Amino acid sequence: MSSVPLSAFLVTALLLFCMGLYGALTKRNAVIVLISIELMLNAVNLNLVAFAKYGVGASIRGQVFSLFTITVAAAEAAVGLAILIALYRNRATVNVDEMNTLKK
Amino acid sequence: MTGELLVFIILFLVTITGGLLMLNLTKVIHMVMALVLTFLGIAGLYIMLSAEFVAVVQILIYSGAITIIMLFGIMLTKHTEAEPKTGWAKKGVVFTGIVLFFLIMFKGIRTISLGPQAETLHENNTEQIGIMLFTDYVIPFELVSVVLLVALVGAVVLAKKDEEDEKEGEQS
Amino acid sequence: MNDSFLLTILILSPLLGIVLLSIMPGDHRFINYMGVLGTVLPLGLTLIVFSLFDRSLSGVQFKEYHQWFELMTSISPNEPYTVAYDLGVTGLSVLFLMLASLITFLASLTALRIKESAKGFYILFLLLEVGILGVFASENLFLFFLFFEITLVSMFLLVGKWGGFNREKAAFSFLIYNGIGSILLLIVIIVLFVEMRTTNITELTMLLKDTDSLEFLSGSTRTWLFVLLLIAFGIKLPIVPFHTWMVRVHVEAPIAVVMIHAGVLLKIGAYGLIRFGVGFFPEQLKEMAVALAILGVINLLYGAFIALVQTELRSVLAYSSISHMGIVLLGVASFNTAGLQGAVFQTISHGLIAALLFLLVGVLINRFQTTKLEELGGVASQTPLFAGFLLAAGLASLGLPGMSGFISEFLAFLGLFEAMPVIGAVGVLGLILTAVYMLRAVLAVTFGERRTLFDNNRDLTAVELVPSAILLSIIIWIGVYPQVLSNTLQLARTLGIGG
Amino acid sequence: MDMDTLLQYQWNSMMPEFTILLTAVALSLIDLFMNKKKDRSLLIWLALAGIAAAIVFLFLQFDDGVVSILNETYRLDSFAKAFKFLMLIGTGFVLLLGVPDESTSVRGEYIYLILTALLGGMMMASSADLITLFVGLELLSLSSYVLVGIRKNNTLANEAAFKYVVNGGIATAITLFGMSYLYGLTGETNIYEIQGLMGSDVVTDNRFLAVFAFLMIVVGLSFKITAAPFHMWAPDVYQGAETPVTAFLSVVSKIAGFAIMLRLLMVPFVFAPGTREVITPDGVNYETLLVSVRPYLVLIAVLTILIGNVIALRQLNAKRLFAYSSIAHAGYLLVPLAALSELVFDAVWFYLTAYLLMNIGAFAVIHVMSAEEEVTVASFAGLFKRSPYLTIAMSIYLLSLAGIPLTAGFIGKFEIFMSALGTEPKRYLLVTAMLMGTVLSYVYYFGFFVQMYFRPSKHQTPVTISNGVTAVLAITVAGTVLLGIFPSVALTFIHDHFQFLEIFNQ
Amino acid sequence: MDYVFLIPMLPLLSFLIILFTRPIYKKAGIVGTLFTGAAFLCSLIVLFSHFAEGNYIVEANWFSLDTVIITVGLEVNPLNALMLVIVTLVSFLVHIYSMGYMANDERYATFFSYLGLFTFSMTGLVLSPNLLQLYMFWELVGVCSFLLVGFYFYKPEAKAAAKKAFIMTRIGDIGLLVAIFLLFWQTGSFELDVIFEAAQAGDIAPSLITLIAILIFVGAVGKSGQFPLHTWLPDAMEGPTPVSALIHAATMVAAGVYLVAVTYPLFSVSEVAMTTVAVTGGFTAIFAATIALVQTDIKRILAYSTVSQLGYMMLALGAAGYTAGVFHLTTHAFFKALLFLAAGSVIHAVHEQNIFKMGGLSKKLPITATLFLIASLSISGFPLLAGFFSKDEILATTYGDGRYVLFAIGLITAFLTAFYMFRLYFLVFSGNSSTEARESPSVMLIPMMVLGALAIVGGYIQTNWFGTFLGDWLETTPYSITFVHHEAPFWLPILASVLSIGGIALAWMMYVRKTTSIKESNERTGLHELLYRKYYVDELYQVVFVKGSRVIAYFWMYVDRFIIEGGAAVITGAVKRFGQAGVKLQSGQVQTYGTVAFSGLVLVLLLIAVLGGYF
Repeated sequence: MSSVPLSAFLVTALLLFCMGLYGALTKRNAVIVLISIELMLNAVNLNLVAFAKYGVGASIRGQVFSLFTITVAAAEAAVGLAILIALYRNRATVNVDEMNTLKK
Repeated sequence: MTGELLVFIILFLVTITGGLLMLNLTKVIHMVMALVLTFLGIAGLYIMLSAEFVAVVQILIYSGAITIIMLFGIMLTKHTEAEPKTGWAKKGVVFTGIVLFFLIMFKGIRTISLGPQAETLHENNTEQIGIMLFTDYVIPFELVSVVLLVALVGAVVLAKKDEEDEKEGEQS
Repeated sequence: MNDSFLLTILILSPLLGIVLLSIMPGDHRFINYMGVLGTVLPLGLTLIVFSLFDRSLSGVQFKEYHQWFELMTSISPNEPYTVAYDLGVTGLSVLFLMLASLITFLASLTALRIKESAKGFYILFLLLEVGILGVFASENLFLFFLFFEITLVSMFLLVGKWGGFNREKAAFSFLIYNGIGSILLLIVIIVLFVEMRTTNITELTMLLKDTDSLEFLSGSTRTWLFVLLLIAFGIKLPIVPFHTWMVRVHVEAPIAVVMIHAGVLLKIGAYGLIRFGVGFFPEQLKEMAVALAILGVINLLYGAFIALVQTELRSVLAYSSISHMGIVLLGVASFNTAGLQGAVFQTISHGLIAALLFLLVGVLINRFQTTKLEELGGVASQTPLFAGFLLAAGLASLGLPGMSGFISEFLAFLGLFEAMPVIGAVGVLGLILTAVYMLRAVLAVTFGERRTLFDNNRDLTAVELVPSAILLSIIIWIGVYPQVLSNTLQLARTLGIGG
Repeated sequence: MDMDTLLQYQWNSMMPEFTILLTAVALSLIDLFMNKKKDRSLLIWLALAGIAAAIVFLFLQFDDGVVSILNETYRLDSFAKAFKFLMLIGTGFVLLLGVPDESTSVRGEYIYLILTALLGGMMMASSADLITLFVGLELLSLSSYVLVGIRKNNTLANEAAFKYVVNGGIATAITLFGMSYLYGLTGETNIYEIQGLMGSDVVTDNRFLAVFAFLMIVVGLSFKITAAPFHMWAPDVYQGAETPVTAFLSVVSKIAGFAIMLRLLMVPFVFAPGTREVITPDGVNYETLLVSVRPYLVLIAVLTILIGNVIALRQLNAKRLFAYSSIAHAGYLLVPLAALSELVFDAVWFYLTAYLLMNIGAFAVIHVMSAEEEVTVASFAGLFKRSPYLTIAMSIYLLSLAGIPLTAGFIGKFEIFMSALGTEPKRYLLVTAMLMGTVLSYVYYFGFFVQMYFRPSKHQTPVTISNGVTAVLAITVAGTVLLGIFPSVALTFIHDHFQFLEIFNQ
Repeated sequence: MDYVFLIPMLPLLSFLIILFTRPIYKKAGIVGTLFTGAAFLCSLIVLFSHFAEGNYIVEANWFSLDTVIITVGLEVNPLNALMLVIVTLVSFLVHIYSMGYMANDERYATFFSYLGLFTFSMTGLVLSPNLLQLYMFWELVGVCSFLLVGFYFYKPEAKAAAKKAFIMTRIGDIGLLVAIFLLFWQTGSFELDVIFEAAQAGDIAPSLITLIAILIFVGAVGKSGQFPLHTWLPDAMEGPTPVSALIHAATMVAAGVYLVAVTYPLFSVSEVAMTTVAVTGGFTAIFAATIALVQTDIKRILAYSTVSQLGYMMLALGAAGYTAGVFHLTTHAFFKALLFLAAGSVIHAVHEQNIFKMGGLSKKLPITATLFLIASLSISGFPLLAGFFSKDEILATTYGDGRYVLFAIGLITAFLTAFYMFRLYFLVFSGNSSTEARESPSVMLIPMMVLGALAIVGGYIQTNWFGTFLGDWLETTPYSITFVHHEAPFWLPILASVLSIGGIALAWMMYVRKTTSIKESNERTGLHELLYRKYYVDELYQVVFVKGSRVIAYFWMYVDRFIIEGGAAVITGAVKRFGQAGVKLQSGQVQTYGTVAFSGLVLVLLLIAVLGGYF
């Protein structure tokens, strides 16, 4: 029996998730917004891996799931950044606040 | 205090510090670097959770690939620019919401215990994953390749500078 | 089950006109005449239906039944909800059919004046007729609703394109209010459908009468359904305070459309209230009779009082319609043979009278370019025939004996006095007010000093005279020999009430 | 697992997916090696051929019964088929919209990204495993992000794509977070396994966590189906994207979202414990999770209907207006779910069919109009004088969207009303919201009529319509009217081929 | 008697023929006269056959109301046989007269068609055996009156008068209508005999009968111009004078009296109703007479006189004097029609209606003057003329019924009547003439002569000296009415004669001898002004009812505009506001979107946690 309980990992993940979310919702730099989202996905992964070890009928599935998540997250980061670069090329800004021409 | 717990606390602190630094630093580059810390901390936690393979992948992809991509992103855009300040009101709303969310979830997981831990995870961890991937999860595995293809194509299409570079109309 | 396809043919007969019109080039000089011809066919067919209608039989005639579609739930696929294409007429609906095709025909004549996009106008006009005929020939709530919505759309376009200065606002008012009404109606239909698994009107009437059905629809649900129906048709009728749209439409819409609107469309409200309100929920109606009667009196007096101070003839007539529809409510509320019969008579009678009045208003606009009362006066000297008709129509409207308005008001109040004498006593004040505002308006146009402004105006032309004369003679015919209506109506049989 | 085991699975059940995948890959290769200057319309026809082939394969599977392979990660049941069918048709229309004419061109990437997005959607419909589901979802999402931003020189498109990525990313993260708890509480990723485990003591003890997990998953999916308050990205993205892409997002993507939402609601959570205790003869028990969260689903549905319709009233840009309109329609579609009606599958499927036809049609009209200028509501002024047939088509879509009888939209709405009123107790709140929403929607839908028929036009020339769009218009108009007049075509089709209840079979 | 139906049909035919045949436009008078004359002949025959055959009734189904069959029919009984003769006779005479009087009017034919319609309606009214039918014709005569009053439609006064006539009578009609409703639900029938049977069998509660009777009387008040609904009748003089003679003197206005007489069995069971009738009648009689004292318009004086005389009849009916009332109705028809026709003749000659601008016309218009004198004497109750007998009968009845106050009022009214009639006569005909005038053509004079003869001899059908033919005959009515015939006290005829002659004498002194110098017409003060202004009743009505209803109307109009439409506007505004707020929230900021979405999630989580008992 491990001396570190499941909930410790879960709380860590929750904290990371919250920080990621906070970053995604408040940071002005678009790159940071994207990377905050990655942080949230990391929190998910941590959850999955923790559950894989300590969860009900613990199994390797959680780890597999997290691998998929990581892969997809990477893809998402790439696409997000590509979009950002295209945007930057046209607008010369990465400030999220200035991306508000679409509203009416 | 067992050694395991000590390791956990250190990793926990590394992880959270990285996150907090990311949120509070002003320079964009520094933020990304702070996050590397977090990613590494998480990798450490994975090892604690008998997920060696995932930990390695984590270091490779996050601390490696994604961070590099992001740094490229920052370099390609205005990298010197410091993060502008966000209005307090907005921050306040977001912060309150997140605190509430945290509290609600925290209560649910604070004392959670779901049964005995899996003992065999660390044995041939990579093999187990491999077997799983090629039995149950063949379809998503293959599908992920399509996802990556799409990401590849997308990134190329979007980020590449067109030769003809004809500016389309501003209107949709 | 199927006697013939007569009703289908009747309902779809205006489509022939639509098709012919759409293949005619838009600038053809016979477009308007084609449009009028398009309404002749349905009129003829209605006359056939009307004369073939066997007045000695009870129940629904010319029944047509085809299963249309079934709605199956995945959970219990063996109990489908069946929607049928289900036509038929009762004594009540055959009268309304007659009214509808007659007034549509006459209105199409007045539309001969329309120059701008006449083709589109007549196409929509005929579409409107499809809707109206369908509403009255439906033996099925689903179909009823379908045709109801057709009238909604075509009216919106007719008012919005060919109306007066504020036409778009009027069109939207119409749309919103009637849209609300139609959806409330839809809700009622669906509740009945899911509970009773049928939308056939006669079947529903029977089922709802059966006390066993209480287990499907509790008393309070029925009350709610009745209230919804009341609002749905109350908007159409209209019941105060849901009337503002109707005043706008009366004032803004082109005359041919107002004729149909005042003459037939508002009557859908009365028809629905009588056929469904009375037919489906007699107990609820009885419970709420007093409230309904009070609403009726409010309508009657409210409309009358406001009509008293309007300065524009069309507004007067609009509020007059509200007032007259109050009498329909009173008749329904009294819930006895006299009252209900009065309500039906009033509906039909007002349909004819309102159509006549608006026909004449159309002439007025054509000749004098105004309907403002203070700008008119003394037209009797130049256009005596017109003035005579206007006066006659006004007198009919205020319920002069010998004209249809009298017998309907008489019956409605007769019924009301049995059920609720006190409300009746308040209500009769409305009859005095009707006389006051009607005479005020009509005399302001016809009597008094002649305005030299309008010299050399032609009296009624043949194309105006004929419809006016037809309408007036029917009004008088009904007034002198009301049995012509009650014979066909067979109210007790139609609604299954009164023994 | 060796090759034999691998081959013993009924891989043919994935034929439609394989077809789409192969077509997409083939197209990407052809595009790569094709002369840059060459017209890409050939690719569209190839893609359409692929879709046609996929539809044929799908048809061949129609009466197969439930097939599930690879330990239930992939599942082909009637439910999946029904929704795949719609997605294939919808994508076909979207591709047709993109067929270029003399003056326009099309990018190769556009074509195969649409196909990959479709593939993602189809996988979602068929997935019985959270991982498959997630990967499918992401395939759809990523393809859509790229599609939205594909006009990379258009700032609006860039911005739209970026917004989409950020919001989509957050939504994905939240969904995943929820899924991670779901996995944690059951130790399974297969939703049918999860269903069985939901009654366990662990879940009962942590039932709130299960509810939260559920809600977080719902949030992610609400984002896909543009339900309030997770809808706000939609107007911006719809406006910024190319019109065919908008059509894709508002139709195919939404269908996929509803497919997965229905499956998740009905399968894993159907027996899960809810928050409230109920006393049963067997002792204290819990009401089911669905019953517990129903009020919140109702809330979401009501908000979606009202917000969509109310804000649509204020829109001037046609695409934005239709974005809000499609939000409102998502609200209508949520009604049967929130009512937990027994009509839920039938009502949602039929309404999606109707919605597909009328919404694609409407976007097709906007698409042709957008050749000239930014399409505002006022751009429709006098359209009847310019292009009468186009106007009549648009009128039919509008009537259908407004739910006027004789159109498919009416029958759909009728079923939705039935679903809300056919339950016990009757869902009056939902009905009231539908009522208000419908009446409000009359205002802006009929506002188009005012423009098209009543107002004078700025231009005199007819709108030019490409052949592909003409085909779309013809088919959607015919479909809208046909399903309005003879709904039994679709209704018996569902009945004969789609036993939605299969979704519950293990 | 099966040709009774011809009596209404002939005038109807005349109406229709004139209405639809423009070619014979100029012959309209002749057509109308012929048809009406034929109707008159029929009436006479009917009257005489009634002596031989008794009552007659024929009915046909008209309309079915569930199980109740509503019929239409024709009934002849003494009362309506008499009325028929009066109506057709006066109508016939007026037709003849009008051929002269209206000869130069461009709407000559229209006029005759209206007359035909009126005659049809009036005879139909009289012949009705049931209340519904009666009511229908009752309204129809009202319309004819309206049309004829407004015949000179281009005159604003005529327009106003027509409107007033219609509306005021309609107010009364509503009373009648309500009475009919109540009766129907009490007895299940509109048939008069069924109703009377029920009433007298005590099937209807006494209080209800009183109410019904009073409501019927309200109808009569409206039609007969009784106080307080009298104001329309003087204004109705805007119509052509023959119309005034026919409708507003002899026939239609008497319909109110007729109505009370027809429904007498109802009244006779209710003392309260009887008293109401008597008091209203008595009051109206003196009230109108006082107004007539100071009016200057020849026709208005006659109009107020009519009101007063109708009040007399009501007084008689209310005092149980069925015969007396009907008798006075008959004689009044003759002399008042004559008065109007003669006045018409004067107006025709001088084109002037103000009596102070006339004078000395007896020389220019000798025949007219003579006939006018006869009629004046008759109405004043000059001994041995028609009015004398009928008025005596009324006074006797009132006295005999013990209504002494009303009796006194009757006496005073008789005196006043004599005075104002002769004030009129002397001012118009005596003295020296200054105006040009020619005697009317014989087509106008002959009908007047006929009426003159009747005004002289008409009273002899009911006298205490020769026999009470009328009373005896009326008693053969099918309904059981208690006929009370009071023998007049011997002094009554003498007193009445004295008062009548006294009135004439006073008028003679004031206006011919001018012994008492009263200057009229310019400065009026006090009582005189009050009377001249007709007790300000019109002004009062103007303020209370016309203004009052307009105030209510405006109130509702503002409710309509501001509350109802405003309410709708508030709702639309609210929706717009919400839309605006939504648009504002849609700021284009991607993070706002995320925040809103996330807040939504948190809110739901919070709700479920709090409501579910998580915390």
